[in-house]
Amino acid sequence: MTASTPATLDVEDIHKSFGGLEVLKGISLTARDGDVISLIGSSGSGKSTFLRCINFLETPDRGTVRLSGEAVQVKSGRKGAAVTDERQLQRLRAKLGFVFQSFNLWPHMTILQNVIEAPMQVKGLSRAEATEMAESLLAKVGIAHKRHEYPSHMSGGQQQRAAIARALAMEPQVILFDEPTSALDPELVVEVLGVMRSLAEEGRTMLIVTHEMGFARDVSSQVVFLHQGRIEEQGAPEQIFKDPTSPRLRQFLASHLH
Amino acid sequence: MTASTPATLDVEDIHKSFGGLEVLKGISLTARDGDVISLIGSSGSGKSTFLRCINFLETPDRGTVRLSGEAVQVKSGRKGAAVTDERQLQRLRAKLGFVFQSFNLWPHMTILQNVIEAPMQVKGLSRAEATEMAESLLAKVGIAHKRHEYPSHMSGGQQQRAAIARALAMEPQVILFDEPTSALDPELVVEVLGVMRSLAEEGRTMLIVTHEMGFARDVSSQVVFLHQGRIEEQGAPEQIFKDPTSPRLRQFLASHLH
Amino acid sequence: MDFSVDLIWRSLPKLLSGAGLTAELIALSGVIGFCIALPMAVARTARSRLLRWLSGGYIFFFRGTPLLVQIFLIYYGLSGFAWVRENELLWPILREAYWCAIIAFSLNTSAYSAEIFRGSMQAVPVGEIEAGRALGLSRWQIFRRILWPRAFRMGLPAYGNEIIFMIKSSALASTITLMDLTGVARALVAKTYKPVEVFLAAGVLYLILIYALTFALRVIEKRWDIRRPNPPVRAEDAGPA
Amino acid sequence: MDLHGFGPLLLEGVLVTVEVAVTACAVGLMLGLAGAVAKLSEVAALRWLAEVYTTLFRGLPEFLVVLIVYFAGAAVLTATIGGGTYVDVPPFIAGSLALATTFGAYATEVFRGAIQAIPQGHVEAGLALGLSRRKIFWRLVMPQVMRYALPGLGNLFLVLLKDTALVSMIGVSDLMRQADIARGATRDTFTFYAIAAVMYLTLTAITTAVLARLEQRANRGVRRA
Amino acid sequence: AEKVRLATEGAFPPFNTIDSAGKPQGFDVDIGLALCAEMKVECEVVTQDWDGIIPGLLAKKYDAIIASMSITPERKEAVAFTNPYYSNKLQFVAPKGKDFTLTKDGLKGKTIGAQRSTISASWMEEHMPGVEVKLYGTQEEAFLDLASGRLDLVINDVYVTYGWLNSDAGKGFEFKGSPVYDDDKIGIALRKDDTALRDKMNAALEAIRKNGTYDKLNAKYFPFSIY
Ligand SMILES: Nc1ncnc2c1ncn2[C@@H]1O[C@H](COP(=O)(O)OP(=O)(O)OP(=O)(O)O)[C@@H](O)[C@H]1O
Ligand SMILES: Nc1ncnc2c1ncn2[C@@H]1O[C@H](COP(=O)(O)OP(=O)(O)OP(=O)(O)O)[C@@H](O)[C@H]1O
Ligand SMILES: [Mg+2]
Ligand SMILES: [Mg+2]
Repeated sequence: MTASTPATLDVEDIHKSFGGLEVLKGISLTARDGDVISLIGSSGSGKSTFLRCINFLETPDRGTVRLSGEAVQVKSGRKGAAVTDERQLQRLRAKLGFVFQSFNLWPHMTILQNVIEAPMQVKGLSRAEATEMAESLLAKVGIAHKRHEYPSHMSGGQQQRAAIARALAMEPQVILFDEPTSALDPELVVEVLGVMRSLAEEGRTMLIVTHEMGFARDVSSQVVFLHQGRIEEQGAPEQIFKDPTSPRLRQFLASHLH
Repeated sequence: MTASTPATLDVEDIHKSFGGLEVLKGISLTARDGDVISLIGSSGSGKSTFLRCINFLETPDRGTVRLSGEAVQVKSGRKGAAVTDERQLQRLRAKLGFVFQSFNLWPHMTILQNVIEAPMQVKGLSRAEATEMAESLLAKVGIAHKRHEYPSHMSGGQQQRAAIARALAMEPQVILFDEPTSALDPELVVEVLGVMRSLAEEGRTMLIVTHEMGFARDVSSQVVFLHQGRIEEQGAPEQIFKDPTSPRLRQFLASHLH
Repeated sequence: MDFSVDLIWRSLPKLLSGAGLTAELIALSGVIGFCIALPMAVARTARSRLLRWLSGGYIFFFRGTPLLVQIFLIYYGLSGFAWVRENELLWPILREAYWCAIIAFSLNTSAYSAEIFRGSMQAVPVGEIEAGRALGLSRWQIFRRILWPRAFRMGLPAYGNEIIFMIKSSALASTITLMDLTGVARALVAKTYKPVEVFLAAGVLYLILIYALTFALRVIEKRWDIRRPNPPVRAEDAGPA
Repeated sequence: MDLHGFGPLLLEGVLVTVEVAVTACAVGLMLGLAGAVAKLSEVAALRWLAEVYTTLFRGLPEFLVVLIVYFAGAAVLTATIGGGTYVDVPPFIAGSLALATTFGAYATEVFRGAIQAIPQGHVEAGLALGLSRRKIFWRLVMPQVMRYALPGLGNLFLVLLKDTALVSMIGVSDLMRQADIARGATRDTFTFYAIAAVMYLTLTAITTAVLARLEQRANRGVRRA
Repeated sequence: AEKVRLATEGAFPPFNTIDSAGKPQGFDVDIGLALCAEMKVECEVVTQDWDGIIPGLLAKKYDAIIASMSITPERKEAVAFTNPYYSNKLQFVAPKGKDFTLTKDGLKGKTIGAQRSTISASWMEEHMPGVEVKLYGTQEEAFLDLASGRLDLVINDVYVTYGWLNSDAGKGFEFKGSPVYDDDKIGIALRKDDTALRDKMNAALEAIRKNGTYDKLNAKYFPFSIY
């Protein structure tokens, strides 16, 4: 997290509107190798939209996303912005892991198949290679014994851990998490947070949207507070949680810490 | 709540099993005129089943339900217990209001039509009489202006208040509530609890399954704690909440009061 | 073969008279079919195993065989039995191709409709039924005022499709001498030897008939849409037809 | 029962009926899939084309479609690809094609609904992993489409099975026509139509059983409510 | 040489039927095959619904129709015919013991059956307008309805009716009156531009008349000459 580390992910001045509603009003963020950045903010502040703009699940209206120096090419058309080079985008996405709130495992494939799909199809790994890697990842997140189950036969926490393994299988440079625990029952939250914590300790670069303030405080190298489509405050977790400057952030923390 | 008041609702030794699972293991309860009894207990303890047995939405395997001294006739058959006199049951049900967790308003009728349906069909009131009464009830629960709306256009809290008006329109001797607020967003809970509170103050006889401990403490004349199909403890709210005897109840309260 | 647009125009008046008979056949068998479908659907969900079994068999037969076979069985098949021809009640009806078509269409559509209504009755949330029970409504009142009106509205789109299917299959009436739209078209082909033109013209009329019905159904569905903001009609007259 | 030696003929008819149904179904599935993709396409012309197709063929009696394809098909083919020589459309092909066209129009709607029923998140998960749109369609969407579409397609197939009776009008020797021939030769109307009915019922029952198996397979990994 | 495809209907015994092996049979078919043998061309006989039989010829589904088709001015507008290969009459048939006045007025209120697109049907339309005629896809169906009592009379080719009267089903029925039309010439229909085939067929017909083949076939079906 020193200035000398090259910026792994560099997001600059992202704008995004839906219809008339301007959801993101210019957001910039830099994540260096090993950074764990937590995004917090009240519902509707644009956290998910920002995350989805980073890997172009939403195309930003304006702004650049650069991964290891390479920027995604965007042109503005009549119907809004569009990506010019679909292949370049696929290549970038392959390097950006994404973990969804609702897991989004593919229900017609077993857990193992879910995990090996992208390495085989995108990276061209052989089935044996992909399976070997997948099994070690599944072991790591603690569900190796479930690899031949279908997602619907697993608990939410297990499904989310499988989704994390699926993202890891692409050996991404940065992993984006969008409220990975908020669809889970309280008991199951713990297991997923545990997996994420160990990823952070390994030194993975992560961007996490979360409502779990305790987790954000413990794990992050940096906390970003979004408010109405802008970064309202940003800093080290000690500063953000102990000594917030903005009255908005203070109010937000008051209602989220008990 | 003195012993001299006649028992309005008298439930004796209710047993109920589903398949092999014995959900109710002999529950007895007496509600006198003006009693407000809260039923609390953890999930799966049989609260809903007990309430549904009282008005025979589930037929109890054993036990009697007496309303103002009249008992529902049940015979045991090959396929389990069955009510012998369908008409007597209808008559009793008409005197027992029931408010569901999920409102169960009829979506093809306006709110007014929902409320006047049973008084017209069961009690034989004229449309004009029923409408007059319905309008005053809807005013009482604060949704008179919504009477020509369909349920799907109203918020959950408004729907639940309409459901309460629908139950009240039959002028029931006892009203049974099954977690009437647990399907509502936190802001909406308040409106429904408000309506229920004013009913309690009017001196209505009510039996309430609820997870709202604060409300139970304020409103009830008696609190019953169910555990694994049995009454584990029962008493005045002060005693139950301040000075619980059973360790089970103590544990339950610890996790439900914050 | 050269294509004659002129012929299409000249055939239209005759085809229109055939379309009249087609409409009549559908209307009548639609009503009769509906009246059979309702008790059939109820019987499918009845407690009595015998009722369930009987209605199940009925539905299986009429959904499992081609309408063409059913028409021939009723029209040519039954008339092959002397006792049918000698029966003073049956024969006056069964000797008429018109009534045979009505019977075949009614039975056929009733089987399909019964399945639709059974499905939509089972889709009514059980809580709405329980709410009725808890208020002391009788089983019949619950059926008439809650279960059926709800089920009918839910089943309406599928039922509308069924009526459209019926319009299309009514073309088979022409196989038993009826001069419906297709019957007239076939007679015209017999004179002109120009099947493409005549059948195209008939096809256009079928399309018009079907889209008129589709439009009417949309209007009804809208009228009954329980999500609409403010009812333009008082809902007590929105019961099933 | 005395079949006057027409038993084998009827069985042959059953075979033809199945052949027509399977051919029409196979072609119709392709038409339906193409139609659904067109309907969901970003190209307005494709959407419009698919709309005209479904509107037309869901509104025309199958009966007329069969006759029109049979009579107009050869003329159109001769005029377009024949280059002067006559191109015939054999009855079997014309009949199967006509039924396939109708089947395809309905299948278009079934497929469209099924594709739209798949949670967008499953597609997004694929995108996020860098899978191409083609791969997402064939490997993630299609396998699930079958699960959502099978009940609807099953119904269509049952309807198709019975509509095959219509090809008897253009001289295809299917079950219905064989029953007709046998009836004509033996003058035993009721027996032969009743036998035909039983055979159609048997086909329906077999189809239903096969469909149940297929649905079970398509639903592997999915918990049932 | 090229294969010639002959179409017949298959529901018009004894002229054309389909046997239990699914093969077309009958007088028409036999004549057709005899002609082909005489012309030394390979032939194939296909069956086709009566309603579509002329459209099918025009659409080149086959090259000739040999299906007891009457030569009429209306048909001549659409197709060409060979010389007649047999002659026919039209006659009413009805249950034994019932009497009818076979005139336009006498048949008012009666129901007459005829096969659609036949000379019988057009004769009724021309000579007895206003009498109710029911049209059937096949002659068989018209007879079925006569037997069931839905029809009072059927008008049809005499030889076919003759065959039916001699079968079990036709017991109890008889011809009524005398033939109403006796100049019904039956020919083979061809496309108008196909003159070569027509000339060959006419020559072949001439030949089998002369060499006795025709008479043999005639005798196989009828004890009297139908030429
Ligand atoms: N596809 C869309 N179309 C229209 N509006 C959208 C769309 N996606 C998001 N929005 C709107 O953008 C705003 C920000 O949404 P976003 O999901 O980014 O918020 P969030 O911070 O993730 O909230 P939460 O904590 O509830 O997930 C909201 O007002 C939302 O309604
Ligand atoms: N119709 C039924 N068939 C089978 N089991 C049932 C049925 N209804 C309830 N049960 C079972 O009976 C037990 C008690 O259920 P009940 O709904 O009465 O609990 P509860 O106390 O109301 O719980 P909650 O607070 O979650 O509503 C549960 O284990 C439940 O699974
Ligand atoms: Mg979000
Ligand atoms: Mg409950």
